[in-house]
Amino acid sequence: MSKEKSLLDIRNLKTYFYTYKGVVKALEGLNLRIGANELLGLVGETGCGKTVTGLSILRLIDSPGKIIGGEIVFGGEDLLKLSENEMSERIRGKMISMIFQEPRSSLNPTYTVGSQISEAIRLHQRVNKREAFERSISILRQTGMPDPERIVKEYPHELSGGMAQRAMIAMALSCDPELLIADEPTSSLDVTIEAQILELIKDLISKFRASVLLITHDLGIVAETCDKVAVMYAGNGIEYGDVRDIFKRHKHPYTEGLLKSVPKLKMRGELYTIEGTVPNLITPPTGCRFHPRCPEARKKCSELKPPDFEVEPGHSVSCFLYLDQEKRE
Amino acid sequence: MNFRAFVLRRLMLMLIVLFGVVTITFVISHIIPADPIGAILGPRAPDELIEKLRHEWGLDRPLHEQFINYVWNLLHGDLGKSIRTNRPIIRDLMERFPDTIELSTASMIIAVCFGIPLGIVSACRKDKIPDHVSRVFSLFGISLPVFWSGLILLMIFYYRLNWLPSPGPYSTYLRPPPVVTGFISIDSLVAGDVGLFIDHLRHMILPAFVLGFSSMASIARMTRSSMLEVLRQDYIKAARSKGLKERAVVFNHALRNAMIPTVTIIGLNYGSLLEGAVLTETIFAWPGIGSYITGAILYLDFQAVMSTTLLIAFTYSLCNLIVDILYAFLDPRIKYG
Amino acid sequence: MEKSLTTNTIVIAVIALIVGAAIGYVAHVPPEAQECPDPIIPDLLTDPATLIFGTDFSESVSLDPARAYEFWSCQITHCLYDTLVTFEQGDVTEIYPELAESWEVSDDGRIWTFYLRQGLSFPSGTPVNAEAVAFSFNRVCKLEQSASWILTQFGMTDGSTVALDDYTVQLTLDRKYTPFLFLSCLAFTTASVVDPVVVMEHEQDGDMGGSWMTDHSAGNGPYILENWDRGTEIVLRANENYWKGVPSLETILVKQLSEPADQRMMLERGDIDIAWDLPADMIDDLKGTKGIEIIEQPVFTQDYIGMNIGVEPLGDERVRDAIRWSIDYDGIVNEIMKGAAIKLQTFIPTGMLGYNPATPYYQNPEKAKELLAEAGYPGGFDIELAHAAAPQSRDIAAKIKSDLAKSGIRVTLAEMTSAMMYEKYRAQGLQLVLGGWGADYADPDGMAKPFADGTIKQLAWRNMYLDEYATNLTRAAMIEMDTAKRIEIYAELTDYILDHGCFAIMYQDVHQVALKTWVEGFYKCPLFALENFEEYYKETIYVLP
Amino acid sequence: MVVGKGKSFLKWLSRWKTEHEAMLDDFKYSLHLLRRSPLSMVGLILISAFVLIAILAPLLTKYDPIEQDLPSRLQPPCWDNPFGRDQLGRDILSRVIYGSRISLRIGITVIAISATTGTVLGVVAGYLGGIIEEIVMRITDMFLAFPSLILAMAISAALGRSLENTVIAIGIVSWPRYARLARGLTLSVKEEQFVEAVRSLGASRKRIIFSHILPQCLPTIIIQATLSMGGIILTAAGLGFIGFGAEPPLPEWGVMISDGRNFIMREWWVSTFPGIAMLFNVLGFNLLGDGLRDVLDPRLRR
Repeated sequence: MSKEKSLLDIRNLKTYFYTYKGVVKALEGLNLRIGANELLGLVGETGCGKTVTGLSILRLIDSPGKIIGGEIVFGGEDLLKLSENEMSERIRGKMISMIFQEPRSSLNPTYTVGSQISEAIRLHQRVNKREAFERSISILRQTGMPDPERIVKEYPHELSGGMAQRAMIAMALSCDPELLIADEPTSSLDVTIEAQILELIKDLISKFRASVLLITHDLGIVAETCDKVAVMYAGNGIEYGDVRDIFKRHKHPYTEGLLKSVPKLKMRGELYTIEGTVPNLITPPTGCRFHPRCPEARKKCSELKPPDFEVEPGHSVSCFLYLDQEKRE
Repeated sequence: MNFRAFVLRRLMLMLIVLFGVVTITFVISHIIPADPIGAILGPRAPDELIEKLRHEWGLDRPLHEQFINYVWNLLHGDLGKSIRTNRPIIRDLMERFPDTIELSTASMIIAVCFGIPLGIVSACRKDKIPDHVSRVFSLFGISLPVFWSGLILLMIFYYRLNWLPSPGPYSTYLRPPPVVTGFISIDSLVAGDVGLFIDHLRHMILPAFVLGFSSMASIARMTRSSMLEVLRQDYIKAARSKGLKERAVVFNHALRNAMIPTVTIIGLNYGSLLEGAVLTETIFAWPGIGSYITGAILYLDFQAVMSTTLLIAFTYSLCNLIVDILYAFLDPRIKYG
Repeated sequence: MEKSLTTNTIVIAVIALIVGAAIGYVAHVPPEAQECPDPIIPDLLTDPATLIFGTDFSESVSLDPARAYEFWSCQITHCLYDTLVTFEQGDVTEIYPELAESWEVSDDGRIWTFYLRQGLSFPSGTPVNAEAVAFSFNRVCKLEQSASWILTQFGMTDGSTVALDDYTVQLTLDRKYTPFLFLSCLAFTTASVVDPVVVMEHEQDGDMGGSWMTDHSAGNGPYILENWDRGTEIVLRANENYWKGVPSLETILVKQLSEPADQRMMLERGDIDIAWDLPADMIDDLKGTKGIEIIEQPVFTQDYIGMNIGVEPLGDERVRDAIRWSIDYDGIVNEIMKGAAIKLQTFIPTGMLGYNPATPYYQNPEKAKELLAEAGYPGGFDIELAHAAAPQSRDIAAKIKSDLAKSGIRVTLAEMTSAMMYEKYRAQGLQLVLGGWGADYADPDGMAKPFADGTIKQLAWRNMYLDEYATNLTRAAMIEMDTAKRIEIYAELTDYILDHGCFAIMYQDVHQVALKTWVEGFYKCPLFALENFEEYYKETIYVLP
Repeated sequence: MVVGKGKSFLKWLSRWKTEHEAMLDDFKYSLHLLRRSPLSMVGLILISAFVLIAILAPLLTKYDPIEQDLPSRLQPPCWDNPFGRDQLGRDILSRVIYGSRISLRIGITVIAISATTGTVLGVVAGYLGGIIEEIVMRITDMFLAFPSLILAMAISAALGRSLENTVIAIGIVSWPRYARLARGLTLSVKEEQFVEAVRSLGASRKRIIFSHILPQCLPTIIIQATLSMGGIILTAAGLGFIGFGAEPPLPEWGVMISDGRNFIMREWWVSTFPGIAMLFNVLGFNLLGDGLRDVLDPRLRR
């Protein structure tokens, strides 16, 4: 898989938040790869740094947060090395765009939907107001928005959550970006809408030939939509691989627990829960951050941080359990 | 409820409030065991005369009667006659009110022009030096007694440097324009006297600044805090993620939303400027209602006091109403109809 | 953060210093170049035909002679109307004819006949004749407004004035009065002669033009009222065919400037020609300023401490004396009033007939204590001193408080708006009062009645002072025809009140006016509001060719 | 002291601590934020300086603030009296120092009057709603629509000039603000779950209002109070200027300034020093209030 060129390559990313209680190490050496036209699901418990990852990619972390190390290589250049100007002119909205959890609150209440979409368009393409407006209508139509001519003239508060999210997607895709970061795009919507939106994202990106980083805590969604999955725990990526690999032949004890704790039909007995609680990221556990909760923890785990082991092509785990396995190969 | 109903309801409430204001003023001004006649005639006048005039002005009648009379006339649009100026109060107010309006409008313009930028600056540079400087600057405005700072400024800019003209609405050697609207600025233009117009504006600078300085602080403060709040919203992040430049984010997306609460403050302040004028007008020899009502209170000219307070209260409530209506236009989420 | 904290502190400290320094500097260095208007700067150019007063006329109510009673309304009225008789050049001991050429009084002194100057007419064309005079006087008596009592006190009523023929008018009084007393009242603005036709044209529901006259003029005086904007100014235009000759000042502007500081700045800057009411200390500063001259004139107003006989222990003469002995008259006159007053302890001021220069009292706490001890108050007593809400009276009251404290009298100050103070005073409801009194007319009777006669509801009465002896003397003086005898009576009366009255008279006001040196012919009349503006003129040396 | 007592006290304290941990943390956090905002620290320093001066006044002054000395009247600043003497020869320094007592007294008493009445009325109105709310709020509107300075003038004209009456006058004009504020807060708090919870537990109205809703409103009320301190002092000064306000010879700054303005052209020190004193006092309160608002405002804190 290392041969196959990757669109985005995050290496050893460190993002800290300097609060008065102490430094919150939200991301501690995160590695992540997204290939072209690939749908990567980023899963993990709330507070494990999924959203921070998304924002870090676009460098939208505002104080007291700060990206203090690592690289985010996108299309061959390190985003962390770009100037604010370059970021906003070349990357944000043009190459990489993002949609958020709360569609309605992420649209400016005082502007019409149309004007907000066309604003995005006019930012990155030299077209006049009218054209931009036309385009925003057409793109809204592509998002399957009923009667876009009317919608463009409406204000966000007049839209339903689903419609608002459609509008957001339209806005995000308006300058056909290469990467779309979708941060919990459906968690605030009804289940029925959820399916539609996910479908929409799926076929839109195939249409626009973009990649997607789908941030979610819902394994179901991942199973349905994603090609690849990265599991995060407490600011680290702990397992990465194809959907099938992760769901069928997952390696990491945490992934194990995560999957077990998803309720299924015809399930006997009570739901499985992972022992202990999510560690506080100001003073995270040494070594493997999961070891205090890990059923198979060993002495070593508490001492040093496990590297990524490629247990099989395109499937890597950071856990000492697989130290030997890799040796064998 | 639709817009019309909303406005009507508000007007109704306004009437109630105004009636309350009149009542309160009446009660307070009649607690004083004295009356204008004695005040105006001073110690030299013989008592018989005072008794006679009291009767003539109906001041010897029982209070409730006087009150009912006043309100009755009020309902017929008659503000009564001022004992002090011996003229219909409406005439006095027509003479004075425009000047006050001119002054407070000018100072509000100043306050807004300074206050909002200051607010923006300190919001965008929160807890950095620019923030501190602009806050200290604007807070100075509400930390000085105007009657003092006014005099000092006069001494510096008029008396010593002679950059700005004397106190008073226009230079002593100029004659006022023929009264059309009562607003000297407008009348002078109507009369085609540009010189006078400019002179009038120059005379307005100092008092307007002194007066406006005081409401500048609250405007800046409100702009700042609402700006800070807005900048934390999702749609600001979204705007950034679109690739908007920071200034574009601030001015196109943040400011507009931040203005909504600021407008309220502006409206409220305008109302309070009218009375802030009381002190400023005295220092700058400005012929507005400020000096008028002060005199009226000192001479216990009840009817004048009541009518003037009524006028001010009315303007104030009107400002509030206008602000609420403005809301509908600024914030699409609010709909009266 | 520590850094920015200190920087902030520094910033503020610096600002403080700047403020202080600026004020100090501005206040210290007198601005240069105000001695004469600089012809280059047109707005400093003085117009020889216009005289600009800076003053506070906000108390003025009406310019109707029947109503005008405050200083500026009387002063303006005096410019708008002529009277039968008048004073000249600020000499108020001598009556001169104005509209009347001559007059005679019947033997019983009740009937006065005036022979009018012929051929005069009002601007409207109405002749100034006996009709007009009769109308004016009867009007005042009928309206019974603020100022009417000046005439009605002589028993004049609506109809007691009749025109015998075109130029002869006859006034009937209720009894005989000493001529100067009556004539000096006729010289007062209340006795102005108004244009009957114009006035009646503007009558509204029987007010005889009252409300119209409030801010319009209908007289044949040297000036005509052009405009009175209560907030800003009174504008007077010269009467083009004034029978004494057209005044040299075409326009007189009286500007409303309640702040003395404003008046002073504008005077020095040349925006006004005369600053009418500056406090003593400002006058003191201005002395010796180039281009500004100070005119000082003792006027017929005096400030006193009234002692209410009805209040324990003021009823005791010794206690009143003790108070007289504890006041530091010199301190007040020389330090606080600083030239705005001269010492006076009797009720007839300098410049008035029968002036009594006696000033026996001075601050002597020991004597005061003795007297208090005799009176049975060795430990002193508590008392309240009422005074008006004005910086000057505030200071004097504070001074008195500390003076009386020296002789063991504990004073609490009660500052009131004049409205409340007068109200209580009229109801005899004050204990000690810091009051002022101004004569309406030049005759000493105008002082004797209030200060000595407890039978009329005036100052003496308000302090519950009733003394038969004093009353009789006052009445005797009022009807005494022989001036020399009157003077004797008043000497006796003033001395009596000085020691036995209910007042501690402190000083006589000196009106100090600051004016540009280019104002000529200015004199200050000692009597209330009788300046003759028509006699002023301006040097024209500063005018551009 | 008795050991047992101390022990029990300590026990109580620790229990209290544990019970109110969240609150304490919140408080600590606020303090931290406050310490991080230099302006409010400056304000705090200014205010505490004035409080200190007010307390130590007798120690700091060489002269009696109301003792007159006409011969040395209007004497310019010198070593002996650094701020000079006023028109009655009183030492301005000591007047300014004692003046800080008066202005603090005015500020505090007024707030005590207006804030308490206003808040209670507002909270009760907001919680009970219905006709009571209507009435209270209409009255509030009336007073708000009133030009406050003019109302204050009228009141003190009616009551006569004295410090107490000034306080009363300003108190009367400044309670409605709190009422409106408190009502608004109450309405929002009322909706929150915990109130519902408490009600469902069957707590009495009185208890809900005073021990659950009121505490929630306090921070904002406190900000308002601090912010209005400056305004109050200025209003008092304004009254003094017009001829009401504290009675002479009390060394009230406003009166000193306005009486001194007749000397401002030459004897500038008479009004300048009280002026500067007032400037800093008011500025102090405004700075602190401004900072507090930043810290306690739930919308702004993070």
